[in-house]
Amino acid sequence: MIESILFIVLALLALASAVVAVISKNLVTSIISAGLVSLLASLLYLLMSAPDVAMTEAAIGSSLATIIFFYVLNRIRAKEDSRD
Amino acid sequence: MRNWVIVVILLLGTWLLLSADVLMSTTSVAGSIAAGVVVSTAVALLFAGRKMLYKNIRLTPKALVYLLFYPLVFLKALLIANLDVARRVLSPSLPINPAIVEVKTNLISPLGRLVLANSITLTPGTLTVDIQGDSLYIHWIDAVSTDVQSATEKIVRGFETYLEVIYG
Amino acid sequence: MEITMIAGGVVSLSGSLFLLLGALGVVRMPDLFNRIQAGTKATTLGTMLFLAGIAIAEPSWIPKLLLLILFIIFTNPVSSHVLARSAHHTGIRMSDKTVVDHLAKTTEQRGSESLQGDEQEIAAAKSKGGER
Amino acid sequence: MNIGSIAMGAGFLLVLIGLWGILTRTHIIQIIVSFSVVDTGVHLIMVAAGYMHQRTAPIISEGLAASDAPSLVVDPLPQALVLTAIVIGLGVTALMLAFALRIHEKNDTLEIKNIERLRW
Amino acid sequence: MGNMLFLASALIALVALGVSAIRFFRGPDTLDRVVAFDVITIISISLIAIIGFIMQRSVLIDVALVYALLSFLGVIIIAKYVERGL
Repeated sequence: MIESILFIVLALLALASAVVAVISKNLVTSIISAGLVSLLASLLYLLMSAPDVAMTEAAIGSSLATIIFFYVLNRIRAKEDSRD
Repeated sequence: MRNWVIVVILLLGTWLLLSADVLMSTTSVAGSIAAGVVVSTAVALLFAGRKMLYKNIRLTPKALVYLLFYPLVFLKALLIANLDVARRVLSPSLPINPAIVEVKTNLISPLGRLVLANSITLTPGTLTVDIQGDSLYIHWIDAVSTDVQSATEKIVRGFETYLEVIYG
Repeated sequence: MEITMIAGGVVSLSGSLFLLLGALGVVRMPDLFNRIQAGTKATTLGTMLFLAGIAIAEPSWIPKLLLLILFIIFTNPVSSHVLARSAHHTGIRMSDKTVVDHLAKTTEQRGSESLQGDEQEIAAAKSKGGER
Repeated sequence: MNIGSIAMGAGFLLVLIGLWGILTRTHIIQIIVSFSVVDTGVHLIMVAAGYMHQRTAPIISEGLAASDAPSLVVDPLPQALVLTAIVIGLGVTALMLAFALRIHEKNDTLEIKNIERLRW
Repeated sequence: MGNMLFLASALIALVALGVSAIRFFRGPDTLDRVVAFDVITIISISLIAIIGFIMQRSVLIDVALVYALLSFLGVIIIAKYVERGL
């Protein structure tokens, strides 16, 4: 019972932040929202008794992917700054 | 040398906490602990020479007593901080009076300053924003005084008496 | 057995109330610095109490929970500190109730031209609308 | 309702949201973000396919004896697949970002509408 | 009885997660969203711990450890990017 409630609320939050990630005009917001989708999805994996997948998703999907995105954004911004 | 010993002790403590349930269930307790000692010594040999972060920590008896007492002071401050936050958040009019004030610290060692800044962040109504030289810039949610001297007296003094003995 | 369960449950419940307070503070406070204040303090104590409650109810998990509490105590203030510093550097608008800002004064004294250049850069970046 | 079917539905919705983003966004970085949303949705569907109601995680420890594990654990195979898929998804995302950097070097823009030179 | 208390605290933590998600979805500035993200990660650490307790599997505490170690890296990277100091 409690698991169903947790699961439904977390799934709804994940869907909402996926919508934000897709429609947002701001790139930083959209990347953070994608990280939040990964984070909530890893909580869902945990409730579906897959702790190994949850650990990997938290480490890779939520942290490492965000770091790579920001690394690339930083490269692009540095290039645009030097061009101006 | 002191730096190296402290790094080994910290790493070994982390190892023992992490592997505690394995230690309790298996029979080869000595082997597991020996593995921890070897690994933490190796890691300390690799990395301890780079940053002498724990060089300034003092190991006099008074400092050890203060080191034991410091968490209690800190936990008390944290509890008061939370009741304070609760009062502010729950009251309908949001009684806040924020300011960023400058305070001075006497601590010299980087580790002491780190602990001081973290403690200030977790205590009632204050948040460390920046450190420049020996002055800390603090966001104070309910600024009683904006003068440097009196703000230092109110925010820093409580922790600094302890941290000066421990870290110098 | 039952008594430790109830004691742990009460401690956990109070921790979750502090978590809720932190979340409410993040929503209600007027500007970013006050949000960081409420968010950091309340969630730190809330998580500590929450994990302490589990530790009371399940004593064999104590080592790992202790490690988790230590991690949270050390990392939580650092991330809030970084956020506050970055917010001040980018010139986030502070609440109207703000009394005084010593940090802004010192940065102005330190070198007015470099900071102005910085701010122009930031303004230019903002007008670009974050790459889009 | 079984949480496996809810997870299946949520995963399909995530895939659809991400697909919509891939098809309608015009900024390349945002297309990559939408791709990672699709990725997460597919992982969710695969884990949900292996979920069985009222069963526990397939890791044998003191709480779960090896002898009665087969009747108590969920299907571990989809989880192993998803572990690989997550790592490969990160690799694909990184590759796409490298291409995006390259496009930005060539064209000085990441907006698809502004890229006029379609052939090299 | 004791178990009921733990279930209730899990539900309250879930409510707290939802409330801070409001700030995430509204938050006018990017850094507001980052603050909300930080709060959400910390709340989800406690949520993971309590799910592990309810399911009675000690494996889940390791997941919480990984979370606690890695979540703060992401926040620092984002703040550094916004500060233009990466």
